[in-house]
Amino acid sequence: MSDPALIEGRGLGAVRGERVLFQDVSLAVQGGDGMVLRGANGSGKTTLLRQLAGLSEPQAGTVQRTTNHHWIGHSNGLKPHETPRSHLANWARVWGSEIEVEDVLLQMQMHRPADVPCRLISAGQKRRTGLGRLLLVPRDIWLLDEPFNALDADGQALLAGMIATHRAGGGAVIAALHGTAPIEVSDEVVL
Amino acid sequence: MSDPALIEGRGLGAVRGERVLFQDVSLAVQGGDGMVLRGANGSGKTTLLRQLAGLSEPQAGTVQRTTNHHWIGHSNGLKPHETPRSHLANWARVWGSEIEVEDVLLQMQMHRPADVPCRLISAGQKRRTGLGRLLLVPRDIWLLDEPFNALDADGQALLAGMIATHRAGGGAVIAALHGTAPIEVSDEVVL
Amino acid sequence: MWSILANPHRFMAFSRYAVPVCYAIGTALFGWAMYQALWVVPSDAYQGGDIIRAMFIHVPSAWLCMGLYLGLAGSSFVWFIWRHELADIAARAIAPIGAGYTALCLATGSIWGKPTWGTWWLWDDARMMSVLVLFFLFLGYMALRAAMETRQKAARAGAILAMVGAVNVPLIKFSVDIWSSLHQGPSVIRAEGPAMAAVYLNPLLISFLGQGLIVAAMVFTLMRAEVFGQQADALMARRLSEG
Amino acid sequence: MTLPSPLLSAFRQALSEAWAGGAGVLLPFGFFAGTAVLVPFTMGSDPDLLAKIGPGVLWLALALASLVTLERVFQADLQDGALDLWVQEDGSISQIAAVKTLAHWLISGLPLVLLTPLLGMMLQVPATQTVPAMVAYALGGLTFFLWGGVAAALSASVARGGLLIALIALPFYLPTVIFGTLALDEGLGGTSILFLAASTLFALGVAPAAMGAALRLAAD
Amino acid sequence: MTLPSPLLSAFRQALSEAWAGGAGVLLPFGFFAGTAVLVPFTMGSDPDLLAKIGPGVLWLALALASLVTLERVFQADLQDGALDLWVQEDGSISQIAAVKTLAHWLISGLPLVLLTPLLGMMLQVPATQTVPAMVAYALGGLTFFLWGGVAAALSASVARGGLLIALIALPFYLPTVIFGTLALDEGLGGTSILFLAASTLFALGVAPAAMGAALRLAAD
Ligand code: HEM
Ligand SMILES: Nc1ncnc2c1ncn2[C@@H]1O[C@H](COP(=O)(O)OP(=O)(O)OP(=O)(O)O)[C@@H](O)[C@H]1O
Ligand SMILES: Nc1ncnc2c1ncn2[C@@H]1O[C@H](COP(=O)(O)OP(=O)(O)OP(=O)(O)O)[C@@H](O)[C@H]1O
Ligand SMILES: [Mg+2]
Ligand SMILES: [Mg+2]
Repeated sequence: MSDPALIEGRGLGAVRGERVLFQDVSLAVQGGDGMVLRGANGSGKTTLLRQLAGLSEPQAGTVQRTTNHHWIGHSNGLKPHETPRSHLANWARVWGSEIEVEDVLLQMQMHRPADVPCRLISAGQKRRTGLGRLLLVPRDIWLLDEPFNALDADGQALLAGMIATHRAGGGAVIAALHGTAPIEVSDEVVL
Repeated sequence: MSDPALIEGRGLGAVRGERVLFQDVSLAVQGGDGMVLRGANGSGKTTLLRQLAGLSEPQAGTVQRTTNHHWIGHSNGLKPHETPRSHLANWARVWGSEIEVEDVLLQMQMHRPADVPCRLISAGQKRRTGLGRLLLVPRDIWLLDEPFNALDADGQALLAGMIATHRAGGGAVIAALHGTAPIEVSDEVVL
Repeated sequence: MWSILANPHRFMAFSRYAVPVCYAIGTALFGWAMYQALWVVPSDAYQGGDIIRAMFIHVPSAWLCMGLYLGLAGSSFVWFIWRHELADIAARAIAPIGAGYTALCLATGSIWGKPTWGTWWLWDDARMMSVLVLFFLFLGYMALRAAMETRQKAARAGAILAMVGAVNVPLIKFSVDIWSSLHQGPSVIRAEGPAMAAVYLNPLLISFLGQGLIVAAMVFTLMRAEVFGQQADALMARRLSEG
Repeated sequence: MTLPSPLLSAFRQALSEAWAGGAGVLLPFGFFAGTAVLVPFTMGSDPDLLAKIGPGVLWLALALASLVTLERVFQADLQDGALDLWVQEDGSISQIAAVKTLAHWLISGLPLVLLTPLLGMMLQVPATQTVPAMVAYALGGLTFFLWGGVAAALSASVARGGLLIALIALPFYLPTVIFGTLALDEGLGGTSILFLAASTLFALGVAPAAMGAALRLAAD
Repeated sequence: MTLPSPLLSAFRQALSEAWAGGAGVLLPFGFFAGTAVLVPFTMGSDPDLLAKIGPGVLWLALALASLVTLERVFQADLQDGALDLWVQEDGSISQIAAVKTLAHWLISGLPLVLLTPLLGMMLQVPATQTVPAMVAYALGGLTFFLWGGVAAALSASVARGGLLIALIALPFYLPTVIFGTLALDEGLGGTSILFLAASTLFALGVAPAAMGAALRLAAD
């Protein structure tokens, strides 16, 4: 192994109810990698991603992360009363980001509904707002759970572009996906 | 016009905030039709569908439905404590359905997690449970808002098959979709 | 001793014999104490006549319910730090028994209180209130565990609650004590030594010992049932995964 | 009484929802514990005083239970999309709302009523008042839930409008509280209990329609 | 005091959240209206009686406000995915929970304290008790919110565990209620207010860690 892995899982396992969802899953991701998690509905992609993110305790195995990561889950983490602008501005402050929120809104094409409370914006607009967090601070690892859901064609191209740029800059992506991946896949884990 | 339309909207319009989302949208759907609503994120597909379903009052225009309809929105209508089985059984009772819930669960391939509370099942399993309602009672109109979201390849094929059968039996579908439609499109409305 | 018992197999081997032995000795001691209490000990006019006989259940149950909470908090701590499966099993077994004993203490106390103080219940009595609160701690602990999805989560949630509760118990006790009290002060466990006639003291201590052994036996029984249950689950899971 | 099947199902679903929430079993305990511990400490344990405030404490508890419970129910229905499904059951959303209210009252209100004798003992309510008290609490509680449901439905689309609800519901609670308190004194032979029953009937007649309209608005 | 930026942001966000919820402006009003209307009707308007129960009613209101508020906050954080984001801010989830609790206390607890003179007038609390009462309610309310936060965090992953929360939180509220009630009688010179302050400090020390652990569990 030349590079040390940015994130590495060894012998991961998950049990839900009486059922073993997966076991003995090992994976490692280096800078530039784009790993895709595949599997049928309910096969455990979300569960595995949450273990990698440290959100869930693995029932077996260990996870090692060398750097910080971004997390985009099935839900976007938006409060009903927040606006896209206030959401991004808040997380920019939390992470001590220097970036202009205005730029992020523009890049995500969310400048028009930027001041509409999130309970009123459309599903795709919610997703774009959540994805906007990826641009606030550079973090090497992106953990994305079905990130292309609810996006229109433009939005999918936009996200694919963001991922490509991120990987070109030495970042890594692990994404759970259904269907054809709009990104270049370097590695696949099938659950 | 030979057949009377199952559902017909005339001169529909929606205003949100200061903005006109769409105006003068007229559409009519006959038995066997599969109409697809297209448009960028936030263009008003969900809004239009809700007007057609009678969930939202149109700011302009009128909607006429000749028969009953099924509604599948962005959220699936599941309670956290319900199980897929109890959810379907409940709506079967509400609608006076004769069908066996067990069969619906099998058809949606939800028999395995049928007794796990909905807050614990995966995103795709939630969607399959919601879609299962379509099979409980036959209704001529299906209004579907991005119904393929969160489904795996099998699930998408399954839904496409359900839609095809429904249309073959004289039903109509109006669906908001992004990307390539996995169904045969008879008519398209672009917002 | 605990490090030996931390191994489930050794625990099972040990408790297999310990349970019947504890039951036997405990019942014998408790039986003797009850015989003394009901037929031998003279009635005490000052403490409400024959009702003083309730003391031989009331006081041991009071001590035991406090002891059981300490046990609960202790095993929760062990589980939280070292994740010894058996510590969680112990905590889980202690809770219902603790709640039961707390209820017993409350019940015997109020039965005793009716003739002596003329009321079943006193709102501003410090002891009564702190025992009631202990009862709620046990109930809350059990309700919380019951509400969680998985055993692992129930254990984590329960441990957090039991530990925080343990830190808070002295504060509760202290606050309640400065409030006011009708209940008599300690007359057995105190710095100057017991201030109680031997006719009362001996059966009381024996009753405590006997009930303590019975409680231990009950806890072990519940723990054994749990270990068996888990072994059965594991077996079932293996069968399922094999086909 | 044979309910049409959608109503019966709504009822069953609401029952299981209320039960699964844990509120069913725990509300009486929680409330019991709450009064048992907090009231005497904060207000003193003088039996005369307790006898005076006891019935009032129970009214407050019922009022709170009704407000807190229904707010959550409708808010949750709105967020998880279940409201959309119910609203489309043509014309019957009012009845469905009524039936759901009833179910939640059964689970969260009635147990308090059933515990009245026990609480009454603790709070020194005279034994002769127990039966009239239970009737009054049962009727009054149901009325609270109905009006509370209207307020909850009205503010369902406002993010966490809990206190808006309290403000809207309060005026409606007032007649119930007045008749209920009087009924406790007068007993079952008095006229107040009739007025109380009348106010319950009135609520049963008016509240469901209002709830239905408010829920339609919330779904829009 | 300069807070590190994540904490400050969590604080600002929680403030705006509490405010947007409407609870901020309305809680004192709602409560004010509620007590003003319900208490005299149900418990009588005898000034002596009101003077006795007035402080107790305020304690109860603070206790309820703390329970209801924080339950929603954590439950909502869990459902909309915001909890996932906070849990990953390494190691600081305890501090963030503490800061959020503080913000919600500021918005939902403190206004009640500030209204004390007015409510006290209505409930016949003697004027000399006003200042000690305000201090006691401020300290006591904060303690309520801290322990209530632990209970709420513990039951956040349970569907609508509102009453579980009440059951869990009660024992922890007891010392505060006792010291607080005593402090009202003794005034600022007494020792009880010191004990009350000590119990608040104690809660500040212990509760955040417990909340953090419980929230991590809820996210799992
Ligand atoms: C529900 C009501 C009561 C409760 C909750 C209660 C609780 C307790 C507790 C917790 C203890 C152990 C205290 C310690 O060792 O520090 C205790 C001891 C004792 N109680 Fe009670 N009690 C109640 C009623 C009564 C009554 C009515 C009497 C008799 C008048 C009584 C007589 C005693 C005696 C003699 C002791 C032993 C004290 C000692 O030697 O430490 N209790 N009770
Ligand atoms: N208590 C439980 N008992 C049984 N099964 C459970 C329990 N909790 C969770 N599960 C199962 O665990 C699995 C969790 O899967 P997960 O959410 O990780 O799937 P996923 O691969 O992300 O699916 P999707 O593509 O639908 O998002 C589901 O199959 C669910 O039914
Ligand atoms: N109060 C408001 N002020 C301004 N704009 C609003 C307001 N309420 C809603 N909107 C806008 O109305 C639109 C609603 O769109 P709708 O949800 O119908 O979109 P959609 O076509 O379904 O999009 P998606 O593909 O993302 O699901 C959004 O663009 C939203 O920003
Ligand atoms: Mg998933
Ligand atoms: Mg949409």
